[in-house]
Amino acid sequence: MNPLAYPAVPAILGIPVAAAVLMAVLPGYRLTARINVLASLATFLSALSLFVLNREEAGTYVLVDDLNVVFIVLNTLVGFTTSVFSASYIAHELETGRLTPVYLRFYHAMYQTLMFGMNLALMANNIGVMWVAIELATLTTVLMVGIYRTPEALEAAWKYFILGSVGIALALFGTILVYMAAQPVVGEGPPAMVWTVLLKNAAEFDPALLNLAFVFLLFGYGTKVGLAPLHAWLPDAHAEGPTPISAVLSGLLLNVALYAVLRFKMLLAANPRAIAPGMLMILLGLLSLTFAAFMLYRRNDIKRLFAYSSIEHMGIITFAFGMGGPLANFAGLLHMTMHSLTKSAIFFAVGHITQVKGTQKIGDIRGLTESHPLLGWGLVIGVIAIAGLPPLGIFTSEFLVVTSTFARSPLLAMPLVTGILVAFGALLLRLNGMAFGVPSGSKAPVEASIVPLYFHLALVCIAGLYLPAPLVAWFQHVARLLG
Amino acid sequence: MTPVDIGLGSVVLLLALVPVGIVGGRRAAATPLLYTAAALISLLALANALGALLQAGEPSVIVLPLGLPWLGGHFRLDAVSAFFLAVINLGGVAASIYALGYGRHEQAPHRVLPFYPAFLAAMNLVLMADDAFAFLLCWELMSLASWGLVMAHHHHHDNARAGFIYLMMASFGTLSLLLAFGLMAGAEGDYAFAAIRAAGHSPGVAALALGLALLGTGSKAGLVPVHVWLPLAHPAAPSHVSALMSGVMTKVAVYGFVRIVFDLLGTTTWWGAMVVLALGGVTAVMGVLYALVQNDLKRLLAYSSVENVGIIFIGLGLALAFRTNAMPWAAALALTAAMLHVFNHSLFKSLLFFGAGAVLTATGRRDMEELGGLIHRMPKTSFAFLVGSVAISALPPLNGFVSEWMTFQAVLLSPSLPQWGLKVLIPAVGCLLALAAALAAACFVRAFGIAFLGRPRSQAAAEAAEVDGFSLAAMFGLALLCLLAGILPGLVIDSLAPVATILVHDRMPEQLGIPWLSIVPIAASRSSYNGLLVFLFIIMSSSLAAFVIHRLASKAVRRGPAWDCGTPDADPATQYSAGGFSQPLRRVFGTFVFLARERVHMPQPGDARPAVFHVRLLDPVWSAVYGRLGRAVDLTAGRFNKFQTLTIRGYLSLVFLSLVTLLTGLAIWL
Amino acid sequence: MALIIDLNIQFTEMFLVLLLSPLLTGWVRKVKARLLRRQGPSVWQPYRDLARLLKKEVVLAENASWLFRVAPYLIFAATWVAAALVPTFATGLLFSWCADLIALAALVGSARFFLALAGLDVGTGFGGIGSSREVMIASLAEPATLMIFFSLALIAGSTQLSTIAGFMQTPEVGLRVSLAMALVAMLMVAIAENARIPVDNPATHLELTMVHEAMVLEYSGRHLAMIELAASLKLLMYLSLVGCVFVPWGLSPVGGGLARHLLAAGLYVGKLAVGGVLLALFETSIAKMRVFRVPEFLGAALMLSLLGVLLLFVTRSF
Amino acid sequence: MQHGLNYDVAHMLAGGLVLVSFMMLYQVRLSSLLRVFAAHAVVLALSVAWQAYVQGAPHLFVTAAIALLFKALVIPVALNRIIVRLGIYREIETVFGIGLAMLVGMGLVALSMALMLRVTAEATPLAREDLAFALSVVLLGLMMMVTRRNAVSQVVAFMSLENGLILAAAGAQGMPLVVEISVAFSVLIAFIVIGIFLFRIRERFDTVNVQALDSFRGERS
Repeated sequence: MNPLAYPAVPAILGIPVAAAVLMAVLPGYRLTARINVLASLATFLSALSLFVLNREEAGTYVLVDDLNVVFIVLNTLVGFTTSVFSASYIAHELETGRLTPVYLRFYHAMYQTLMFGMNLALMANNIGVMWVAIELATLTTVLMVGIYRTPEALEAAWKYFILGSVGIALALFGTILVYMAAQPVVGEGPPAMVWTVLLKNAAEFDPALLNLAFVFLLFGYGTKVGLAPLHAWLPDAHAEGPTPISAVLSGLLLNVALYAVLRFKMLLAANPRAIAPGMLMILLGLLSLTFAAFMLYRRNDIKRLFAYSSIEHMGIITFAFGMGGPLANFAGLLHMTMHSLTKSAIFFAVGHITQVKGTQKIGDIRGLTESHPLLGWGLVIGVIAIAGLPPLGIFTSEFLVVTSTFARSPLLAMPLVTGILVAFGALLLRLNGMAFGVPSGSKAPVEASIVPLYFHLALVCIAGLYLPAPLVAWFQHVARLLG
Repeated sequence: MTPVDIGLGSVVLLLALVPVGIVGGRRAAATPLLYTAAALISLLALANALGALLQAGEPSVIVLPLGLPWLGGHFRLDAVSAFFLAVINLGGVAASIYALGYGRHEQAPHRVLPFYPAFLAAMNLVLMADDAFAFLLCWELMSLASWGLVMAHHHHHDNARAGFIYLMMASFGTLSLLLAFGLMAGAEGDYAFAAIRAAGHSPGVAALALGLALLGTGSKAGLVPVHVWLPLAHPAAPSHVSALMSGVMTKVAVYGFVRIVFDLLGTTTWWGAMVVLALGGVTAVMGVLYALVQNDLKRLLAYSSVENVGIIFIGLGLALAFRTNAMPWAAALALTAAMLHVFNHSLFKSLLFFGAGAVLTATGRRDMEELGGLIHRMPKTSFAFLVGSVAISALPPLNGFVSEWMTFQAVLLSPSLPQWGLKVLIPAVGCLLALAAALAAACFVRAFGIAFLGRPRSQAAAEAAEVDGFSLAAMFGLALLCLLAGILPGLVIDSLAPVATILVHDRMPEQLGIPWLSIVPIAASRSSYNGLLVFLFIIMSSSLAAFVIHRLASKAVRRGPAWDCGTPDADPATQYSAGGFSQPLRRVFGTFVFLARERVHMPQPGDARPAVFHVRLLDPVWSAVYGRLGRAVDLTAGRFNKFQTLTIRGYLSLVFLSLVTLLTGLAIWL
Repeated sequence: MALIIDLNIQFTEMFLVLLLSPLLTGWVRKVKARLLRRQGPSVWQPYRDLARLLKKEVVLAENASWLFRVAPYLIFAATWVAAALVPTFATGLLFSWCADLIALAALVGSARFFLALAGLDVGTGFGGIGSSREVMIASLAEPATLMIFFSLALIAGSTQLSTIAGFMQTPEVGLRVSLAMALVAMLMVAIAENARIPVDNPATHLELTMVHEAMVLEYSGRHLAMIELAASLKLLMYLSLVGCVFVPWGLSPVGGGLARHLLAAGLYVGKLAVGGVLLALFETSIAKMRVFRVPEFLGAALMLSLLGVLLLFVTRSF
Repeated sequence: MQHGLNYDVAHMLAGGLVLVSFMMLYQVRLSSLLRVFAAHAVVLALSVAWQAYVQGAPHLFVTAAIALLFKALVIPVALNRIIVRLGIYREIETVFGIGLAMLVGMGLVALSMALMLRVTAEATPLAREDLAFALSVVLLGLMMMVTRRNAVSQVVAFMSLENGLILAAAGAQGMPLVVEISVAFSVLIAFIVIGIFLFRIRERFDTVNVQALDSFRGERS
């Protein structure tokens, strides 16, 4: 059999579904956790094969192109590492009795469903399918956020659900508007929702309708991205759910939502008469950045702290895409990738830290580098990375964003730089307290695998120093597409 | 193998020591092993740098596949880099040798050893970087590595705070530099230094870039008002690292400024030079005034670094002023003076920090109020520290004087400048420089006099013992260099010629050919100085006097109790204290510089309570800028924090309102 | 041959200042005493004092360090070298190029540095009080000195003392506000530097007012002699400096004959005598000020000298 | 002529939906709110059915049927049970006065008209009107969510918002079936999840007042 005939796309979508069904049925958490890891690995490997395989022509529903292929790989990669982390994390939760085996089964099934939803959203060639997939992913995470059934968790899930639903509705309205814009040109029926067709004909669409559609899409999917006035669900959902879910939320789901926004931004970019969506994204980006930066200061829950940091970074990324141009788009793409890897790594560390210390309160966590050097330094490196210090990857992207912005419009660079600095101050302040000083709490060794944590950090570090040329070429290509 | 290859090779070797430090950090054998290796590698890099500087051939270039394909990975070694590399690695060699002894007393070697070689490597890298990305990457790496070292003794709350402020300011500086580079590279910028150099910059861009570069590099060098982290962070690190941070890392910052402003920026305006000059002058005086009122020996030294950075920046500002006005020979003088001071300061500041470290090792104290009388217990350390003190006080015949003298010579050229602003400002800055020099002498009389002379003020000081041979070797090596650089400055000046040629397109006249090894910056009739002869004269006339008197008059000595106007008191508390010593100066300058307030509580006669004397000193920069900034951030954070506790309905209203606003906007705009 | 003559002149000057300095001190004391209607000691008394001190044994405090013993010689040497570099009766000294005005100020600073350290060495309260006040005074006097030198250097286009002295004799100089300011400032600084009234009192041992004397309180014997000699030298140096810069007439130029030199030397002694009288007059007509008035006094000198520098640009643009 | 009639009826029905939305805005009692919501769903069903007829798209009839069955009957009945069981059917729970709410609602309708009519100049008049009304319904629904304090009424408001979406989807000519399915799908899921939540919330709080939930808001520092 020709190895190039490996059905990668069906595998990427099918494996999670199959695994989800299987795990919903099977008892025993050890087994399901392993299946979870295996399924994630298989999905990841299938995704990797996308690089090697000849790509199929874009279908009506599924598409693999330059824009999404790396996102798919990233998605499945982080999905895989998180599943490894999750296995050790969940074992501890079971021991402490926060979760029962039944819920665990549910948790694993939902995990794979979530992976399916995100993969589908990334690969969808139909804006309707994309919408459905993102909603599916959202709903599964809602359920997982509420899985601890504490009042706080329920409240967080409720909040997430309500705000998410409104987002769903707005995004749908935007999708309908896009169809409306496409319909006179492409004609009625399914083709008017097929992404590739839309892009090809975007130049002839009614620009005004497209503009309006974009506003709704930006608000709809922007809610999922966690942009500032729409962000409210994000910190609580991160803080109250299981930590692997926080990692996936921050590392992947936000990216997927932003990916959707980018797709539509490309449509607008392809239409010469449409408004440049840049200013809107810049505005929301800066708002998110500034807002999150100041919110970081009063945080005393470690997971909420990093959730706000995710908002901050989503702000930076949105800002970069809003600036547009090959350099800023490149930086935005790079930042997205690096942020996923870094933030999930941080949540891996945070998960173990909260388990070891038995608290999520920042004030009660001290001297980690002394009591748990590997975790502590992992956290330090993670925070340093997320703060945009070299030699880690985010430095490169922030370098590009800031320099290119300042050269083009100095006035916009000022709030950007201020926001970055303010956020850095808050993170460093908290890090200082947590990682250094006289240790507090348990000094028991960690019974956890720190491999995913350091694997991510190593990737980020390597990317900060050296990016393989094909990857760079790909980023550049996509950056040009994004206009 | 070109010099840059060897330079990068030594960096790789240093980086290879990092894993050794991580793995073997807690083992006793790791400390000597690592420091020996670091010393040897630094020596190699030093030799390489000196070779490159003296040969003064074409710059060697290498492009590594780092960063992004069009960004990063350029490294280059020209004379400017070579000079600074020499300074850095000289400091590295000295610090490593010193640490062979000092490092044995380290309580947390696993927190020092991994960062130390990384710090050295990063500083080397900054100097060789040849594009904005590589430069900033290495720059931040340097900050991070030194931050790790500052945080080595993290149990002290003060150190943690110092680390926080340090890294904040470092990030601030990096962001400023980021903006500067962004500005210089342009919108679709090419970040390679070669491209930036080639691109012409409009005056506005150049002025803005100059300001940003000043902020960015100044915040690392310790320029007022972005100096606040320095006196906190430098003393917090282990002493050999303090020496590196103060003596060497500030020079990397100077390099950054020089590279950006003189090399990359090309043209600058004359009022840009005024800003540099004014900041330099203020920094010099403020720094030394702060130093004068410190009781912590290491913090005093750190503040003194601020002062010296100010002096260097005065030199650079002068060079900038002259260069703008097409007076390259004068610019060469000013720049060479600044570079010479860079070199000199790295020598004596490292030496002094080593001395302070030795005192710390021997007594466990940094507070001068608990020291005293160490000249008896630690004669060798005391001697070395004395040499450093004389040198830093800019007294002939040691090296500190030479560079300040040359700076003064450059100041005296100001009448030839066409701009009135500069004409008036430069003598005023000269006055500040003179004031700083005088105050520095006062400061080091106090430092040496209180810590080493007199009688011990604590048990620990009374029982101090001389430190080990490695530490002494490092100190005496540097002391010797201070003397040599002081009496043979022509050597250093001549080797600085290629640096000046690159930066201001002219050089100082050749000095080595001048009889008696004098230095003549411009013309013999104008000014000249001969450190060697001054040294010889002083040595000869004092020995002659001593000899004649001992021979012809008397040499009898009798030891007796101190006279003290007939009322000697055995209590060491009757000596002048560090606080008391600086009281007159504090009174003179303190009331407006530090907003100093003294409060004396004197009990009534018959009341047995002790009298209480309380001095409150405020850093005006801190309270005026950073305190307010902190409060503003805190206040804003508090305001914003309300958004964390809205109801779901509240959040929905936010969504709703922003959507409606946007739609309204769209309706109006369409 | 020329070298030998130059060398001769240089060494003559060196020893001339060394020999003359106690005389000047004695002269000032004598004049002061006469002005106070006292007989006063002989003008040669300082020589006798020195000789007696030199012969006496040294009584060292128990915890005096080596620095305490070395300092007097260093102080003396630095001051002597500085004094030897000031043209007294002839310009074009052989070694004048090895240190200029700035170096001169710094050499004086070196001497003071060691003196202040010596004051702290024994660890007595008085030593500390002296050192502390001395550095306070110096920290203002030194920049003032440098500013004065700046004015001179800017006017003459050189920091070389010989060149300046030569330039001051030319008619180009003219009458300048800056020079007048520099002169006044110079006098103020000289008074402070030499621990004269009203800044300090060389004759007092009243604990709370002394500065210089407090520092050297622990010294005895030959060490004290060295310090006393250095103090005399310093006074002489400042007077010579004022003489050669502000009243340079009569200085013999390079290559002048023996007669010319002798005439100049005579004139020099005359200048010193006049200077001594003026100093004594000033000292007797003014009261010592409180220590914390001193900064104001010196601050005024500093401002005056800085103003002098700045006014240079107004009166004559270069 | 035929076209004119099509247009008029569609216009009337869509306008009716907006009107019912206003009526919902006017309600202060939960039980009456539910009744009005049922009417809302009925109007929607009619509107969608008319579109199906006009466009000749039989699959839209399915959507209409779903709307009628599900939203006009099942859900109001279920919710009614809940509020009866919880005893909150008389609750007055608006944030600001009815009059003001109506006024703002007017403004929103005006906004969506202004926006949509200008934006969709190239679309068929039918679609234009439909879309404009749909946007009005969506915005009104959103506003209702914001101005109601009670969880049940928020759910109702949300569903009215979805009704607006369906109206828009139906109005878009030839929009593939995918969308209807997804809408139904999402409504289904939404309802189930909300049901679960309400159940759990009731289990813990004995009230569905969102404010009670708010007391557990994250952290308060």
